[in-house]
Amino acid sequence: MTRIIQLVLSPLIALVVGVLLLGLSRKIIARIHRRYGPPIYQPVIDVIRMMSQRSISHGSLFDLGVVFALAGSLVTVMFIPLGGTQACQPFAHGVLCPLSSSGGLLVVMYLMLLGPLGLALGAGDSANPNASIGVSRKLLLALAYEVPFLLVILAVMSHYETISLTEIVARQQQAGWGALSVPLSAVAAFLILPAMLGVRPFDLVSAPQEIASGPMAEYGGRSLALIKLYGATHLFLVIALFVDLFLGGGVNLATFLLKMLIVFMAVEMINAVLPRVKIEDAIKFCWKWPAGLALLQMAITVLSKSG
Amino acid sequence: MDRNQITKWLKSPGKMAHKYSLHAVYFCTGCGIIEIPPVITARWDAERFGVIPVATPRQGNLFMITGYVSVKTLKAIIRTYEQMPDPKYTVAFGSCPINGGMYWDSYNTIKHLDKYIPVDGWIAGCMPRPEAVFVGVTHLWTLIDKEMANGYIRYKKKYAAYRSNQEMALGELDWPPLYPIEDETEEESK
Amino acid sequence: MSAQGILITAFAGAGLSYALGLTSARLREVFAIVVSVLLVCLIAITHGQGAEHVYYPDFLGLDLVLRMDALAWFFAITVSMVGCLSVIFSLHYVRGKEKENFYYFALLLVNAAMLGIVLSGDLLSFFIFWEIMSWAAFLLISYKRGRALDAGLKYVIMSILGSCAMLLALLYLYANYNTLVISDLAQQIRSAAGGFPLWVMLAFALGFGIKCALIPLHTWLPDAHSEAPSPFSAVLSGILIKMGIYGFILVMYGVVGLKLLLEVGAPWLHFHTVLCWLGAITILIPTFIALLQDDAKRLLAWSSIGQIGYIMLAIGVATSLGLAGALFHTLNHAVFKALLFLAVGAVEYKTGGVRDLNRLGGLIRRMPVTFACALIGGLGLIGVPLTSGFVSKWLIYKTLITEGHPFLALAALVGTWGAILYVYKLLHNMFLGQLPEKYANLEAAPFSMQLPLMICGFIIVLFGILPGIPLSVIGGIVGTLGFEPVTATLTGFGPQIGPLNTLNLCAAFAGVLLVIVAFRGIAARPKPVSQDDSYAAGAAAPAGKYHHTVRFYDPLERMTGGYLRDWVDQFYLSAAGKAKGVFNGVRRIYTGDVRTYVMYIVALLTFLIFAHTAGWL
Amino acid sequence: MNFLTSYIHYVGCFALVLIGLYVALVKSNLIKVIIGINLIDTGVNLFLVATGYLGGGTAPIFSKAAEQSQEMVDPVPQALVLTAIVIGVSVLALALALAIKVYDHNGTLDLRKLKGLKW
Amino acid sequence: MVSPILLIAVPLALAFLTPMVGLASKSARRYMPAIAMLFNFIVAMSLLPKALEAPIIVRTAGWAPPLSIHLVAGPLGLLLSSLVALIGLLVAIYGIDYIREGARARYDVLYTLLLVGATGVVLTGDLFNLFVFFEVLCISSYALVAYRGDSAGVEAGMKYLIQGAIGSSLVLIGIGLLYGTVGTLSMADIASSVGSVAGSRLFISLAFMIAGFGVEAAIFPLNAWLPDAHSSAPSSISAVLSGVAIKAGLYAIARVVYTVYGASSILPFLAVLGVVTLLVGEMCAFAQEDIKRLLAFSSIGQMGLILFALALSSATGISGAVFLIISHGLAKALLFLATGYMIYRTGSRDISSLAGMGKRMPIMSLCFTVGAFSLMGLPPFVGFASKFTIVRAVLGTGSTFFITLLAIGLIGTVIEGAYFLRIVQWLYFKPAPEAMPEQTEGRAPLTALVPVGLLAVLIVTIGLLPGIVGRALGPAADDLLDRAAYIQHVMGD
Repeated sequence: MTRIIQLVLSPLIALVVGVLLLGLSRKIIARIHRRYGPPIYQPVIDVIRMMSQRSISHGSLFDLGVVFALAGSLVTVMFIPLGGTQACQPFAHGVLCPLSSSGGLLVVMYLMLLGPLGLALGAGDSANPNASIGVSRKLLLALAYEVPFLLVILAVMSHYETISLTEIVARQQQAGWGALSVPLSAVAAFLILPAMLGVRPFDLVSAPQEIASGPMAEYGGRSLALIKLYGATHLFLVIALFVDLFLGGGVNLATFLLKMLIVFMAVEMINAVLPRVKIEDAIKFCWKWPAGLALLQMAITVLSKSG
Repeated sequence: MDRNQITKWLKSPGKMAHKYSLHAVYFCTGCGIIEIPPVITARWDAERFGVIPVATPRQGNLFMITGYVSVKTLKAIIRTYEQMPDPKYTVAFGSCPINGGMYWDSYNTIKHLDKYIPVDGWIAGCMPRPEAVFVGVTHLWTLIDKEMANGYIRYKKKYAAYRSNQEMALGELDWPPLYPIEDETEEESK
Repeated sequence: MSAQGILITAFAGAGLSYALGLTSARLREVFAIVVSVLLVCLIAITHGQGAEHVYYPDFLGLDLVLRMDALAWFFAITVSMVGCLSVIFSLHYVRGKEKENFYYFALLLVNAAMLGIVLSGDLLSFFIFWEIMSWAAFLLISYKRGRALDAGLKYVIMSILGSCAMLLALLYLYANYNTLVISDLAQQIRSAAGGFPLWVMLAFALGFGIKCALIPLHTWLPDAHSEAPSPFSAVLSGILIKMGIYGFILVMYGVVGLKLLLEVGAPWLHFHTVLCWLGAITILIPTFIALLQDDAKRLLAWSSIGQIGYIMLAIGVATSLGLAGALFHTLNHAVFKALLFLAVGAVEYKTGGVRDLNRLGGLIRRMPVTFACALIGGLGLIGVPLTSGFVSKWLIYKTLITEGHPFLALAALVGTWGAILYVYKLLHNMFLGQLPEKYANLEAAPFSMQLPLMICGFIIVLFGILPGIPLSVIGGIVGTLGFEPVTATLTGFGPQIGPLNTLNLCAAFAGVLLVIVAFRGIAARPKPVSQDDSYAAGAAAPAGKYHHTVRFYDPLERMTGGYLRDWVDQFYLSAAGKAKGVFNGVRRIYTGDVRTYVMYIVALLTFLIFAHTAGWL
Repeated sequence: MNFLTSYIHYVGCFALVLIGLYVALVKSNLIKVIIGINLIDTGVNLFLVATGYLGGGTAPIFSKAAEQSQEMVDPVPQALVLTAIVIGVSVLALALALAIKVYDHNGTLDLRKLKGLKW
Repeated sequence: MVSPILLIAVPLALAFLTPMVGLASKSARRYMPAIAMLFNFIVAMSLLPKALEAPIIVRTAGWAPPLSIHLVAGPLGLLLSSLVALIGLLVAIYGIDYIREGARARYDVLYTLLLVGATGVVLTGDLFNLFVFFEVLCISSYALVAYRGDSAGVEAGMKYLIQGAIGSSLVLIGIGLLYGTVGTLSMADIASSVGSVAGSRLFISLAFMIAGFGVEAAIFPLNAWLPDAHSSAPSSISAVLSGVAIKAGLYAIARVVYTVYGASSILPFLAVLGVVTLLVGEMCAFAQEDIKRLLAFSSIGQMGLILFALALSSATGISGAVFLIISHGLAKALLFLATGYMIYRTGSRDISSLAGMGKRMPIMSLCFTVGAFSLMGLPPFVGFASKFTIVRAVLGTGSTFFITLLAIGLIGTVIEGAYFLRIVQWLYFKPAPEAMPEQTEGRAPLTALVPVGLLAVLIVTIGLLPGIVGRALGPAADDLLDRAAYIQHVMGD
């Protein structure tokens, strides 16, 4: 029974927290801009408004793509521990991670891909050049940040010698945060967080002024609402993964969310002040600094393991 | 949020959401667009009311025509309007779309925009200042509350008339009709 | 049914289909399908049998042996299945073209020869079938003429080179152990003391590496795969290059054995380590080259090389999970690459031979089934969860990480992200976007073309959700090859191998999907619009091509295109050009002047006498 | 000198062979080359006869002279030479016939110009 | 009991009878070579089983071997003479309709004589007799090459004659030197006494003989005549020249080196020479545009491989060499014969003129493909079995020297694959040029299809069942390798 509760709870938390984070993001940016800003629940209103509009459809894949994207990211959430340890047991399994026994970090990595892919397929079906260009940028950006991201993940997995995310979290809570044992990886991961989230300076995928919001160019109404929710879930997912990998997860949900909030704030600071880069520059940046740092860390890890 | 508001939200969430989430498609035709940046940036900050610009008509529900409408831009205005999902609200901005304004005798300017697309609200002025825009938006809220901002329904119902007006101004249109134009005789027989 | 019966059916089927084709085209088609389906059935019912028997005593003093065991069965069923699908697909594809008879004969012959390879119990018959496969494939690659001829020649020259190396290696084994029967050979090699010569392994690796297109021996593949008729491209990419994989597994684990293998090579650089790194390179470079291709089949061809890299990497790492992953990925790649090639073939068939990704688009509206299947195949290729490709790649990553090869794992993972890019490009440029006007009235591909696609798609999803079905077979094979058997549950792996439960994943996914669809149902049904009704800044979208396909990954191309030329191929081509020059130069010794010739005679005589007086002879 | 005098027949016939080879190698006229070949042939024939020659031997025929003599010349090389001469003559005849044909076709016997077939 | 001497006597008689038959009936004359070869084939095949057990020695005039001229119909000799008869028979059938121009009567005579010469070379046990038969073979082939009387033929014949005549002279010098040393001409007798006489004289005589026979055997620097002669001769002549005549030269070398001298010191040199010949032949063939010239160079290459295998001095190696002699004989004859009518059809010898031949002459093209595949050594054709045997023999020796040579030589096989498969592509995968003049006389008659088809069937059959030939190979190899046995058989006890 707790399992079913977890199964329902976990995506729900992701959705709610994600949407609120989106609102918070707008608020923070507004405040940095010295504006009042919208209410923090503004994204909820937006979603309701979009749901009440009648969208158009370019074909069944156009509609289904976003459904897959949202479903993929929600399922991914179920594989991510959202706080809790053996010591403090909010749930029967110790952690709020309903599918922890069904797959580890490798599954998470692959599932995280369903979102962009679903969105890309749907956008591709819209026959809009802005959408195709946006998708092309999105995929290239993914390629750009995946190289350091994979290096980071591999370094973490090699360091803890496991592919299970819950185990990584547990080990951190015993022996200190990942940010301390694999510091360069943590730095690298933080550097690519904006790219993974698609925020400035890496918001070139959905650049509204340039390519009319890219993949979303043709989306409106309920499909756009789903994309909004997908964005919220994805935001939650990426930050949660960072917290799990480097900040030792959370003793319980509250600390977990607190850590998430801090990471999120840091990312939003960057988001608020930086301009947009070109895709070439994004690739160059990702393959130079974060990848270099992560590679260094991985080499250190491998050498220390073998030595 | 007072109780009244909550009741309204529960009763018709869609309507309320539309009110407070006006995603605007700014059609930057004329000088009116100069007034938009102050509206959406730090000085007046339209975002606190949920009004933000969007990139494509597919994503918006508020259509703002900011200035005079030439024959050439009319085509694009109609196209953009038709691409917006229902429900959608049109606000014409400045005096030019209302009656031609200072271009009242131009051969190439559309004098009455509402002959071609339905317009829910007018913001008078040449140019209307940002305060006027906010007044316009709050006025639109009232209209939405009273279900009077129903231009999109009008457009659907009287599509044949709008279409013929459009064709009169632009000649043969190179896109198919948005709604089926039913034969009047058929309608009568029904 | 013994292995012998299967082979007789296969070869006789090839011959008879040619004979029948002389009388009636329809009869030949029916017969070809019957034979291929029959082969699948025959092999299927031999599951679990283990037999080894001499079918040709005393061929040049050697006994030719057929063998049926788990490994052979696994490859045989893959071969026969993909072969069968490609024959079914061929029905419409070649109908009305010339040389149909020849086409069916060669196709069935290649399939028969491949069955022969996997069912061979000794290396000589292995080699014989290997050669038959090589030349029959050459004939089929050349089938489409034009550029296909050069592709065919390139293929066959490299193939012969590989065969020569293999011949040397296997006869070296014979000279030392006096037998070529695999089981005896394995016995004797394992009992023999001392190391195993590196060059024999290298020679075998040359032969197998050329066939399975390991970098730097890959250059025949992009040409051959893209120029061959599509059903045969499916066979080529799906199973023919897997024969190289089979050869590697057979020689490395079936003959030499794990224990000895780990000692082959220098102490600081083992043979299998080199293989691993070659595999990693084979993943990375071709994947990025595939991104930049504009020809659909060429893109898939490069992708095939990349996927071979995964398999080689997994074989080279020499762990039980790795081998299981390699075998599973072999099966998966056979299925999804066959699917993708056939899908491209269907498009090519309907559009009159257009494979250029820049000239297609929007075909999802006209060929939805083909697209759906291609999508599944593409997802499988990427390794998206709930497709079979995920489980095999998971196994490979898992073993790489736990064995402490994070850099190899990095290559594999980056290759996957590259795969997303080219799969998306392929699907998008062909099926998504705007439908060109000239294809507005295109009909869907005939059922005989859709059926193989659907079967492949079904297999991919089935094995993705219930990977235990193939893994039960593969686990047993891994056990017979000297590894610890891999025990898998029906839906994944228990905690001792690693947490993976695809059924849970599937259920969760389905549940979430249902909830979302229900949630989506609150809103009004969307209004279908035509493809021309697209945002174009207020203007009407132009009726011509509107969406973006040309140089889809242009930024990356500008950044990396300079480095991603096929240097190896250029090197080979220039070497071939040089060799041609040398050949032309050599024949100048025949000057046409008879006095020079007389001089040669005198010179030889003088040399002989001189050499004798000098004491050389 | 002793070598020369005792092996004068061998020296002679090998000189013939070498002259023939020289002609065949150097001369560009087809007829001269044929003559060269014939010289080689003759040299070889001489050589064969010389191998069987014994100083002071008689003809290898069972005659009175032979019975009286201590040694007979070896008859076998002579038989060989007879055959070889026949062969040589037939080759020569064929060569000359072909030379005529060559001249018919090419209007020349110059081997330097006779390079229709090469490479 | 038939005697092996019939193999020489009867065709010889028939050859000289041919003009007389021609007086009676011109059409009957055309069948004379075929009849002669049919007879030879039957006799050779009937003798073969017995010869496999022990060589059949035929003594002329009832004298004992050292004194008399004798025939030694050993396993090797009879096997090769069967091959000669078989190829001779099939080519003779082919020639019935193929030869259309020139002096028909002389063709039949010369053709029969050529084959008599070849049969004699492989059967004789006497060194000088070997030379005589060799000359019979050579002279008739000079004449046959120039037989058409066209410019190229005459030129090729002339060049062939000059080189051949010099080669023959060298052989004769060699024989003379040898005779001067050991005083006998019977090969067995020489063999038994060679051991006692050592030294340079012996070697120099060997050098002369290798250089002399090497001209006919087309060893590397001596083979310049071959591409000219094979490409200029009528295709039927090319077929026997390639299939039979050059093999006779090689047989002579092998016999002299192994049986007469037992000279194992020269074998590595021969192996190197073989590999060089192989490479040069294949390289030149690759660069050819003329189909017959290409086939001729390919013959050179194959001869190199055979020589290499012969030089291995192991039973398997020589079996492989003999096997390759057989398989190459069959395949090359097939290729030349098939090419003959293709050339008639197009009127050109350019490879590019073969475009679309698969459609116009399907059977010929198919057989050509079979022959080409066999030559490349692709299974399941006979070429594979022979090449496989050779490679096995090389690795069986375990000598790094030979294995390295083989590895180099295999490059030749790759080149061979390249150009043959290119031709196959021309045959099948290039469209026939438009408006090609259809020459009706180019249609292959039954007399052409039967031999070509038969050769193709033989190639496949022996390829699938190498045991048919394989049984004879072992004794044939022993025949060459086992000097003592040879001497014992011939000389008696």
